[in-house]
Amino acid sequence: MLSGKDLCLLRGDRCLFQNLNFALNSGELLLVEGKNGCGKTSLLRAIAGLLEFETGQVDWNGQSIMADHQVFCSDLVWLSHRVGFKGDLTLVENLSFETGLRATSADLLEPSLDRLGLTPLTGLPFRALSAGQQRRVALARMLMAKAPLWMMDEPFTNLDSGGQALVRELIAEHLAGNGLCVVASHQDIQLDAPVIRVPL
Amino acid sequence: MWKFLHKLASPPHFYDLSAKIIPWFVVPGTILIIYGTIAGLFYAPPDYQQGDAFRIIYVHVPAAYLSMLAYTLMAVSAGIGLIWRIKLSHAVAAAAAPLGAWFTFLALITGSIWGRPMWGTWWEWGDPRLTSELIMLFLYFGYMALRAAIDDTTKADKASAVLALVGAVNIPIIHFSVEWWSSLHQGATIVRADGPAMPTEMLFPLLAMILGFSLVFGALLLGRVRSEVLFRERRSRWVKNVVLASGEQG
Amino acid sequence: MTSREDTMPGLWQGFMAVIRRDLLLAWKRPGDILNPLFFFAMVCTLFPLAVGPSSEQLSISGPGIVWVAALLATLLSLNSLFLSDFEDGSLDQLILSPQPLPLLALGKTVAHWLSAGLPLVLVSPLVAVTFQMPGRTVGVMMLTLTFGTISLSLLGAIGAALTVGLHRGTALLSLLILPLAMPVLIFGARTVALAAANDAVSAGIYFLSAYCILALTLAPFATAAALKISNE
Amino acid sequence: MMEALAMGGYGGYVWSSFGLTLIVVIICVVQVKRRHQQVFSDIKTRLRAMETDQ
Repeated sequence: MLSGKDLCLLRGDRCLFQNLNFALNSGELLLVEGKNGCGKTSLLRAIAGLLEFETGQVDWNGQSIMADHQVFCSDLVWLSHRVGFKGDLTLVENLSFETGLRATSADLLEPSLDRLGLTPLTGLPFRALSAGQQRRVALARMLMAKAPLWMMDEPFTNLDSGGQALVRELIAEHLAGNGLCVVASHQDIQLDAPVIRVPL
Repeated sequence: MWKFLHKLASPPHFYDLSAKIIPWFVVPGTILIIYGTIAGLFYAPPDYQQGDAFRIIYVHVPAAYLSMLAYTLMAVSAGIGLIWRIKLSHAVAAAAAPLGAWFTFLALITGSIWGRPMWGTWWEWGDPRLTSELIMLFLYFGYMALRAAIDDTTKADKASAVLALVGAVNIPIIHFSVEWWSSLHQGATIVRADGPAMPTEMLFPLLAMILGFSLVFGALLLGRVRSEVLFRERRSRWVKNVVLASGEQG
Repeated sequence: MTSREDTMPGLWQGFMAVIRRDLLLAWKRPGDILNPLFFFAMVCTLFPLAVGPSSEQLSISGPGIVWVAALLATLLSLNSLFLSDFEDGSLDQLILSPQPLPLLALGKTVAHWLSAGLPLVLVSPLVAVTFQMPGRTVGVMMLTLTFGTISLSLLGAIGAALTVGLHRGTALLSLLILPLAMPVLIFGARTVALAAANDAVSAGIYFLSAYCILALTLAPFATAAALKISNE
Repeated sequence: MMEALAMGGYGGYVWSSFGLTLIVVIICVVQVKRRHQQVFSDIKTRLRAMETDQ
């Protein structure tokens, strides 16, 4: 259960938002909407703990995320504009590095790659992949991570329609397995699962 | 006691309170400095070895003392700011840095002026104190350069706080290693006036100068912190009132 | 949720994962390892050209030159330590991972030392020969350089983390870290000079190892804090 | 009085040190005042700018 109480965030002089509250239960999706530059990404980064709120507090399962950030991180997997993989390493080397960082199950590697259509690309260095393929590798990381909370910043960028449909499918499955999902996007998500909207 | 500290930590109270405190620093400070200068220059007996050249001590020692005091103040307030997230203490750290740099520079110059008659050169690598003052000056420049390189004030505060703490841990090590390094350089063991116990006529002016300079430093620091606080809280209402109120008189 | 305690990687796996990845990256880009070494060798050949070929002058200033060149070469390779992670977003992943950030920062620093500091120590005897250093001094030099480069990597990691997001961070990094590295330089160069004059060298080596342990225990926490701040 | 000023031949050094100290303190005072004025005027322009676009 993820909840935020009277959150406020500043960017330089501008106050992005004030006394913002939300509560997200398992099986639900939190959609942060707004035009570019309105602070969607900053809000997501602050909820994850990369940024500090000016005031207010975010709780995960009743405990503040800042109290013991590592416990919160073990239940979280993060996807942002920059996918966070090394260009020189191959697909498999990048993903196997993840096994050292968080609880992932190795047996999920093959099926995730097949599902995302990445199996033929395993030999290539990561920078040789197209932007869409790179985002699919990030999705593979989320599938392997088995973390209850997914946080995705603009999940649909660089993806073709097939890719976007795949993302919706993965999110729906994740929510069905009573996971939680926080998404920042300037376009609607058209998902039948319960959606809580946070307009910025 | 805590209530007072808590009240002091809130910017508007601090802003008004500091305005009242500054005169209490400036007036006694100047009196002490005037007494120290006159007594030190004219009434203290000349040093048996260096003659009147030792009188530079009445300026060099307070400056060197302040350069250390400023860095310690910077590191402590940076630590408080980082741990308890008090904005005011970041403002104090930001304000203390340039003052500390100025007094370190002063200590360096007066030290080398003092060295000229005794060692015959403007710069004597053998003297460990001069070398560690020089390294201290580089630390200050590093701190101010890092703070200038980051635009967002809160990010600059936190990053420079980490640097101030890392620097504070290293200062005793720097002093120790420079002492060890200069002791290898057997030749130049320098006998200073404060080697043997100083007679009271010499000592009192020195203590007066150190206290006087510290008070003046405190006043300058408070003055700088006031503008730092004003700058950091420029969006808040109390700043608008303060500025508008002063607008009418000005 | 599925039982995940068994698959949660331990501290050692996280530490080794970071080191393995960074060494793999360094292996795939040999330029990053060799450039500081060429720089080190070149700086060491600059001085004899500038000072003149007289051997006794060189053997006096030899240790100092080798140490200054090692310090500058380490600084040169430091600023790119976190830069690539910052730019491709893997710094977010490191911060948001269950593994403690100081541990990962230490992993990166050790990987940097293995790819930059250690080669420096191994190459230094070749350069020492050009300064006509006696055998015993070369041994002492390598020992002090080992401790010195470890401390420099740890200190430099703090500076690299502080300046990672800033444009033109290289000059700033040296300005921040050089004053802090002076004790290491002082003890390192003087100890080798003492060895050249076959004096007792244990004092310097004890100090360098003590400083190295101090840096080993404190620097990763400062680096982690600096990374969180720069990555905001 | 004159020989008191000569400081036993070291007058040049002693007085230059004291003079330099005075200059540094004055520079610090001027800097503090100028910084304060500058912050004040920045805030004033900001307030005026905010009033106009309301």
